[in-house]
Amino acid sequence: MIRFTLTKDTTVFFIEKERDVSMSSLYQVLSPAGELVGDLKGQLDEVTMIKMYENMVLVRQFDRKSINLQRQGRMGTYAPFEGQEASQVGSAMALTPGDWLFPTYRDHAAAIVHGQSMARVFLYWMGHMEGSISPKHLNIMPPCVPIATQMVHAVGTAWASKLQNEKHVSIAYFGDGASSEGDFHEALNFAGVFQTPTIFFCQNNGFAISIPFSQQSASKTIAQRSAAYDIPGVRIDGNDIFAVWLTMKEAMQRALDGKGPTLIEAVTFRYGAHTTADDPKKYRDQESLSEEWRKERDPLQRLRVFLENQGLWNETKEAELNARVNEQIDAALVDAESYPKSKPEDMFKHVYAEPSWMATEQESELVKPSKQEGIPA
Amino acid sequence: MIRFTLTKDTTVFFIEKERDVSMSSLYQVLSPAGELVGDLKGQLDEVTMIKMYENMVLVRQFDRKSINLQRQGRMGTYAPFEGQEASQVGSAMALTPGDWLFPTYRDHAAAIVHGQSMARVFLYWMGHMEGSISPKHLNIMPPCVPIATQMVHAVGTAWASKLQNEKHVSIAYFGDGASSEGDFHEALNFAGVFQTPTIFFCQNNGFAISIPFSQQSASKTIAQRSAAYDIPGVRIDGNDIFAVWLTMKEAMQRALDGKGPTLIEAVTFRYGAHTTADDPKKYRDQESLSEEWRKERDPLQRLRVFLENQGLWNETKEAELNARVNEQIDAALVDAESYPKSKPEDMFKHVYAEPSWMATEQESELVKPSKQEGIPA
Amino acid sequence: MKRKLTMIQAITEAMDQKLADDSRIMLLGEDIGVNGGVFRATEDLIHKYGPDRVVDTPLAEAGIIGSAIGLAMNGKIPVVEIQFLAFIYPGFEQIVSHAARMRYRTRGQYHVPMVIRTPYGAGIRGPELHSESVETFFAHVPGLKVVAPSTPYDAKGLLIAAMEDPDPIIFLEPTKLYRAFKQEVPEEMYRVPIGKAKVVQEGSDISIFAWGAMLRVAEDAAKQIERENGLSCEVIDLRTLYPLDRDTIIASVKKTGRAVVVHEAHKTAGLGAEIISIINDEALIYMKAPVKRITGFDVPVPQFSIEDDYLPTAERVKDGIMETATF
Amino acid sequence: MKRKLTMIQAITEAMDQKLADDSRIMLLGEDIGVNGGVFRATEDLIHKYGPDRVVDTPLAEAGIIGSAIGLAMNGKIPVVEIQFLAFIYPGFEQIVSHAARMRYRTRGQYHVPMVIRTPYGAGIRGPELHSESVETFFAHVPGLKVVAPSTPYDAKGLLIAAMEDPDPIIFLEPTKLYRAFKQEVPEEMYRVPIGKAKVVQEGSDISIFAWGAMLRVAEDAAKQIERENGLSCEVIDLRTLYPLDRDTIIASVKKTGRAVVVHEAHKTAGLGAEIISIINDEALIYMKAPVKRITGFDVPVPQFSIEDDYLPTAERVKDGIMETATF
Ligand SMILES: Cc1ncc(C[n+]2csc(CCOP(=O)(O)OP(=O)(O)O)c2C)c(N)n1
Ligand SMILES: Cc1ncc(C[n+]2csc(CCOP(=O)(O)OP(=O)(O)O)c2C)c(N)n1
Ligand SMILES: [Mg+2]
Ligand SMILES: [Mg+2]
Repeated sequence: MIRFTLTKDTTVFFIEKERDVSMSSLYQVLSPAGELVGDLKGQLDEVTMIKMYENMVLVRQFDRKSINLQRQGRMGTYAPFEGQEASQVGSAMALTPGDWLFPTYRDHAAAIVHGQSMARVFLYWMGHMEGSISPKHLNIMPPCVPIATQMVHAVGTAWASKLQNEKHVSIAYFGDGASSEGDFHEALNFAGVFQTPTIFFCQNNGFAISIPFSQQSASKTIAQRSAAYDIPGVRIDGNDIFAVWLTMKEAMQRALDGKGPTLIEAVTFRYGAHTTADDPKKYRDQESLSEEWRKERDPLQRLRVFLENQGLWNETKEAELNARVNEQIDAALVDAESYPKSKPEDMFKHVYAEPSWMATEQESELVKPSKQEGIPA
Repeated sequence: MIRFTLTKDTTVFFIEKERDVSMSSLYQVLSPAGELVGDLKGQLDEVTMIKMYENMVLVRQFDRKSINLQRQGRMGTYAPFEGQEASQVGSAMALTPGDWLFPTYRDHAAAIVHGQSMARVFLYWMGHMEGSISPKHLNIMPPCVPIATQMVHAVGTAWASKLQNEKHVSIAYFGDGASSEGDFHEALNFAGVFQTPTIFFCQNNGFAISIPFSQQSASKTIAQRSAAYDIPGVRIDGNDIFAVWLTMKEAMQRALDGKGPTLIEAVTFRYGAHTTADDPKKYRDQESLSEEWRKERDPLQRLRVFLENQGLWNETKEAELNARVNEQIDAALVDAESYPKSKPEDMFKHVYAEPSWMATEQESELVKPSKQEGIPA
Repeated sequence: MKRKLTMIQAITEAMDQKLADDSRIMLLGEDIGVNGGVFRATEDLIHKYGPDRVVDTPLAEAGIIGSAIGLAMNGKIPVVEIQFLAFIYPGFEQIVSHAARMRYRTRGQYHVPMVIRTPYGAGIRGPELHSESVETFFAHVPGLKVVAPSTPYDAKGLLIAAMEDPDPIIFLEPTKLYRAFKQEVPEEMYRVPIGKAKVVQEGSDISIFAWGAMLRVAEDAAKQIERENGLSCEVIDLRTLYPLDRDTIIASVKKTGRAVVVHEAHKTAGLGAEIISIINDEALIYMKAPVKRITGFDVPVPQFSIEDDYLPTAERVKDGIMETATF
Repeated sequence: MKRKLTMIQAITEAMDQKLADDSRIMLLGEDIGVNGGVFRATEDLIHKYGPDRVVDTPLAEAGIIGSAIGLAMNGKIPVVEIQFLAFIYPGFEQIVSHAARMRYRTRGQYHVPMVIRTPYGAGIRGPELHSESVETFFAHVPGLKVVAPSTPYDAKGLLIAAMEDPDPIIFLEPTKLYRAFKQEVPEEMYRVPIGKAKVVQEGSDISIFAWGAMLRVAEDAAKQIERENGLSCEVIDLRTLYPLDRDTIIASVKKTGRAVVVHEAHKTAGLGAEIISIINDEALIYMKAPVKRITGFDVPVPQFSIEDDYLPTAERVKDGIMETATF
């Protein structure tokens, strides 16, 4: 419960007296045990539920594959998202093709589900110059590296959609750590003022690299910050894909109805390292924490139990699915590894619409004419 | 009253349903009619009350004098504060000498009351190189020009005070417009995390140059943002010097007790232009707005009525006071105008502790040796 | 009858005409709406085009520039006003890490057609941080273009060209020249090409490179020197600071063999250094003397009572010319 | 038995010793506490000195740098770690408009003894924006000093000197060299003076100026050239980038008459231009050839699969040397 005291005789009125920040206070529809504890509002059909599960399995396998590829030296540093599948898959599945998606370096599950090719994502992590291209007719932005900076872009694209009467939302993914940056504040404030159809989707995975949220802010939640801008905010179970999807749909509807932005805090956890260059054992009780989340709140597990109970899923389907996604991932990897390598000259392209004289000249400095060139063939 | 709905069945819980943002909801002790409507908590004695009035008269005259000096070309562009005297004087009078004061370009009333010499303030607005020096044993920082940036400094100095076990607070003055900058957010969040003895003193004068607060944010108040950081916040009548002073004392006590920062939103109004280069008629109904505030909520007026009713003030005292402050201001102006002018060479000083070769050399480029130098005397 | 405008009027007209011409153009900034901008560059435009196209924003430069990036990627052409150059810093990350790189990162799929206009430079008795001239910060960022007009005519033509350019442009307006003089400015829309310097005055003995408010100082010095010493100065207004117009620079020094660069930015790592280096690269053997830099000093721009001593003067430029000429 | 350390170890030791030596020293940054920093520069220091002196901050660079300014003004000596150079931009305003100017504005009454350490440069297969080399941004700001070591020995000595310096210092650590090699490093505290370049190798035919990770590239090229072409190269590590050690630069080119500058920053408005200009100012008549710049290109640092092609190589430096030598 949230309460503020407001009296005339003590001057301080905005002190918060109590706030329930326990897991049980999160908006939840599907419990960790796979039971329906909330209302589906007649919106979630079986086909979608099965697709949710399939997508989560796909991206989890993709993630694990990527870690392996990095270990084998076939990819650069990689940022895994295992544990956050419900948040990313559920939110991305709520989108429609014309929406604008602003991922961070950890949101390729969302990008893939929205239509990014896995081969492209591999290329990105292989350091390829063409790793950030969006599929045509979709607006999947390059993964954003400088923390929180994409949040204001998602205000801008949404604002343009609104001005152009296009019925699209923009969604900015960001982390708990990102909520400390000034850009977080400026983005939410702008979105509030211009009532842009922007969804600020925070995956609060509890850590910004090594920093737990308790050290990131004295505030207990991120959702409560929506009140600072008089925009709606919500704190949900980010491992419950139904809650994520339903919340997104509601936020999207509000956005498209001209009622402006929403801040969603999806409480979740990354099971593994911040990136493959990180060692989580240095800063947290990695084993027990990770095990606790895996065992007690895993997003895939609870949906599988639910689907099985509904008679919508079984061992055979699971085996088939696993085979299928592995095949898809392998095919994507073949595509990525057989994709023409970036050439040194590529760096001189697309700096400007028309290359400057510097680029033209420097390109020739790089690509030296063959020493043989004077010798007639 | 502030209420949030929180239900399990609608996902959105942090939507605010109602908030009383009327004047009457502000914390107030001395009403515009000069009546005591709140508790003085046994803290405000008559001597202090009289001093408050005297200070407000002093700075109001100083402000008017400055505008005149600017018109006469004896000063550069000047930022007046008339209307905001209770906020600045009341807050500064609550401070003790070891506290750190971070003013903006509009907070010279606070600086003067805390001990800055009026001559120094004149020098600042005359573009003198020595206009930003603090009196010894006080920590009055140079007026901060880039909006909101001083707020994080006040976190740092307060943090150092805390680490060094010095019982001092740091106060950052800022405006309603400043609350939109990222630095506002980072400062409040840092102060919350490190529980620094910082007081964030916002003078919400309703406008950032031409932009009314209603266009600055979808939020109705600035004080409500304290909830985003789980720090105390308060919205007060910034034209009521008793409310300002008592709120400050409470915030200071909390800070010195190790209970961290406070956000104070003092609701007030600037009667005149943003600066002498500004024309408020361009963007607001200057006459009626200004008249309304002057007539109905003037900070000097209400205190004078109160003091007169208490038998602490009368016409004679008023006349004496006016004569005295004008004398003081005139003396300060003489000091400022007879102060040695900045010399071109001054710009090469204090860039580093030890001048770089560039400065040394360039200084000689500026201060050309006399053309006569080759000629023996 | 020819019509004369100040630079600020020319700038307003450029925006006015493009707003009318291209519905994608949007202006954003602090106090640019009803107030018409602190220098009145956007005077009345909100009344003509409405608050959706001339937008008073909250006081937050990262928010302004960052949301403008989003607007630009989604079909708009934002023209941002930053109140004074030093107040661009909160948006620096957005400019350097995003605006300048979006085309590159997406291999041309998305780009950021955006103009950031901002007054710059000293000499108007402004308070602290109202007088900076830090064009270097932007001329070191591949993906940006940097433009600085010195006349009303060029201001209008360059600003129109900037608003039609597909890449992000930092458009630096010399505060001191906003109302310093009037010049004939055609009523119709015209473009002054970005990337081209202008030979303001031909000459044979020495080349003087300048831009923005320093152009007039350079011209002054050149006139005096011609009168007093009979030296023929070629005065060149660079106009675009990134990418620099190397051909014009080199053609001039090959003719004169001597050069002075005048800028109000700090000397160290100012653009004077890049101009010297271009000459070093391409025309060293033509040079009869070191290129002389007459610049702002390596100190923070001082408070306004002595800001004129910080700025290059015709006197200092003349000394530089003579030093070079008599080397 | 002589002790050898990597650069990162030398940096850790410098901080460790100063933390022990001066109770005013405080470290601040993201993940520098229990995690020991993403490069482990602050490994274990939180355990030795506690969380009040080795502070894990929220993820907000303006907050970090801005509060460090306040700490510095009130008796502390903050040593800030920014995780990668490009992530300093959110704090750019705090550095340029405040840290660099506090002494100046208060006429020496307040000053900001602060060190901002940050890894910089390319070559470690980092993701986007982990490879920038934008020292120009800081070398154009009077009031700052900019330092960039190239060896473990210098890293320790320069960092200790920086922590004892009364003015704000941007301390650029070449990421690529953190663990590239070990070098003998004395156990005791020592200082390497800020503002002094180092002649790494004397020579008579050509001067090569470099810093950070480019120093090794320059040395490599010099060795190969001596072997292959018999040219004697003088290799100079500038170490301090602002203010530059003009005397050492000039003394060298007066001797050799030829010079090459190597840096990984973009060419235009890179510090190579300033070095050329200093030579132009002071030693032009000694020069037998244009000074050659071998630098990063005028493009955003590319994704890592081709970052090595962006960086100057010994091969490119050798070409530059030969071009200069045969001019
Ligand atoms: C401006 C900026 N500062 C620092 C970094 C380095 N960095 C990369 S990820 C990260 C932590 C982000 O935490 P959070 O926002 O919670 O997202 P998560 O990684 O948990 O998904 C940091 C500090 C950065 N990329 N950008
Ligand atoms: C970073 C920055 N952006 C813009 C400005 C220009 N500017 C000076 S005062 C001001 C309005 C400030 O409004 P507010 O914070 O409400 O303070 P007030 O002037 O009302 O006291 C603006 C936009 C600035 N000084 N710094
Ligand atoms: Mg996180
Ligand atoms: Mg205001």
